[in-house]
Amino acid sequence: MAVRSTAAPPTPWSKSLAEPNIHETAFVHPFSNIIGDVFVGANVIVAPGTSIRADEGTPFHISENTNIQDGVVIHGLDQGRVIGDDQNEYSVWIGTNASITHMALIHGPAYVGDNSFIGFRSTVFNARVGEGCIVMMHALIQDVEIPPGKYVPSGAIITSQQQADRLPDVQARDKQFAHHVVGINQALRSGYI
Amino acid sequence: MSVPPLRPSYDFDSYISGEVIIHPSAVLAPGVILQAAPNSKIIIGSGVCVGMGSILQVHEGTLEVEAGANLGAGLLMVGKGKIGANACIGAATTIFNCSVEPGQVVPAGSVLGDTSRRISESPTQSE
Amino acid sequence: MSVPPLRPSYDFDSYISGEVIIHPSAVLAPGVILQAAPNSKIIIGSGVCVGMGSILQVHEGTLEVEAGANLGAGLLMVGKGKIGANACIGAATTIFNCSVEPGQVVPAGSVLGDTSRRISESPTQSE
Repeated sequence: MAVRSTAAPPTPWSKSLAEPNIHETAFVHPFSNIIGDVFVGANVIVAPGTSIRADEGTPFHISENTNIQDGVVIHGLDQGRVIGDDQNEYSVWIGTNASITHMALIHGPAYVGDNSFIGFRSTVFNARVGEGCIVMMHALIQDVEIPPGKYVPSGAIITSQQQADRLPDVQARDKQFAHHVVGINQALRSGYI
Repeated sequence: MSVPPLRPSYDFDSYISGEVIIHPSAVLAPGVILQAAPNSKIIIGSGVCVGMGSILQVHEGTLEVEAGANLGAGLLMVGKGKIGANACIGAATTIFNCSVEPGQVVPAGSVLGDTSRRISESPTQSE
Repeated sequence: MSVPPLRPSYDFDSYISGEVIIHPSAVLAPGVILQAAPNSKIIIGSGVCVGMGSILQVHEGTLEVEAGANLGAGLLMVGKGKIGANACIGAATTIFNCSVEPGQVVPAGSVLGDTSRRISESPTQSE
């Protein structure tokens, strides 16, 4: 049943891959797949069915207390990097206390700031999502930089910087909804920890 | 509306946790995840087909898929609710805390049960 | 349109004859019948889910079910054609000599490809 592996198959662009660096307090469900140069911080939860593959774009950094829910895919293009909060270059940087919910796709180069929420099945690709943003379901964020604290409604397709700059601010009820979604996962979390 | 491409998950087994009751005539495609938290359950009826890489998860109450329902690849169903008999759910659909009527047809890539805030004048489409 | 109730056939094995190529990740429910006549073949792609008691039969050419497609319980597909990737076919559907687009959702109990004569003013309902 367990399909977690620690080394990727050799590819033309990466003859040898670094091992993931997973903090001892992180929980990585055995039914998930993490390969390559991936840092997983303290108290991070990686749920079943996730695929975190630093085999093209690399490295990835997942900061503490962040929650990677079921079916999430994190991958990166060979080309392109973002600057992480430690000023180093990453293919994918995810900040602290972020929630990457079910079936979201974070495709590097990508930056997701602290306390952000990425809703069900949304995509972040070649983009920066600022601190405290809430992205709802089935949205696409591509080729833009979303300022901190912005709200992206379900189904939105944000692919130009003008669109990104016009997004509304997060409201209290948006946070409530996001907390509700994350809370569901807490209930399940008790099942696997 | 945009959905990430479905990931061929044929290298994954299925993963089942909690109280999950699956009729012997139902089939699960590869990479399916069924999770019922304590004090909740998932019931999969006869003849049901659960498509590749689908995730069904319930944290309180019952999530039931009735006989003959067909769940397309990459379905995400979170929360209690019932998929009625012979309903047909298109691929890459998200169902959040709600139900689908018997025989209902749901187009691929749909979102059901999303009560999050809409933006009345969508700034995303004005240009 | 009326369809007979599905017969739970979970005590039946599947029956396969002729040139039938099934991807190792595809799953067949109990009671499925796949039959390819000489010089014809059936191809079942990766992650495909074939529901209980479905019958797929081809007598010339190729009947192909692409990756991630879901065939509901009691499907009858006769003749060549292609079910596109991630399509979702409702239970008790009949498909005769035709194809379904990728991602398409077909309601339960549908008939596709029926070219038989229609009666314009239905005489059975005029009295």
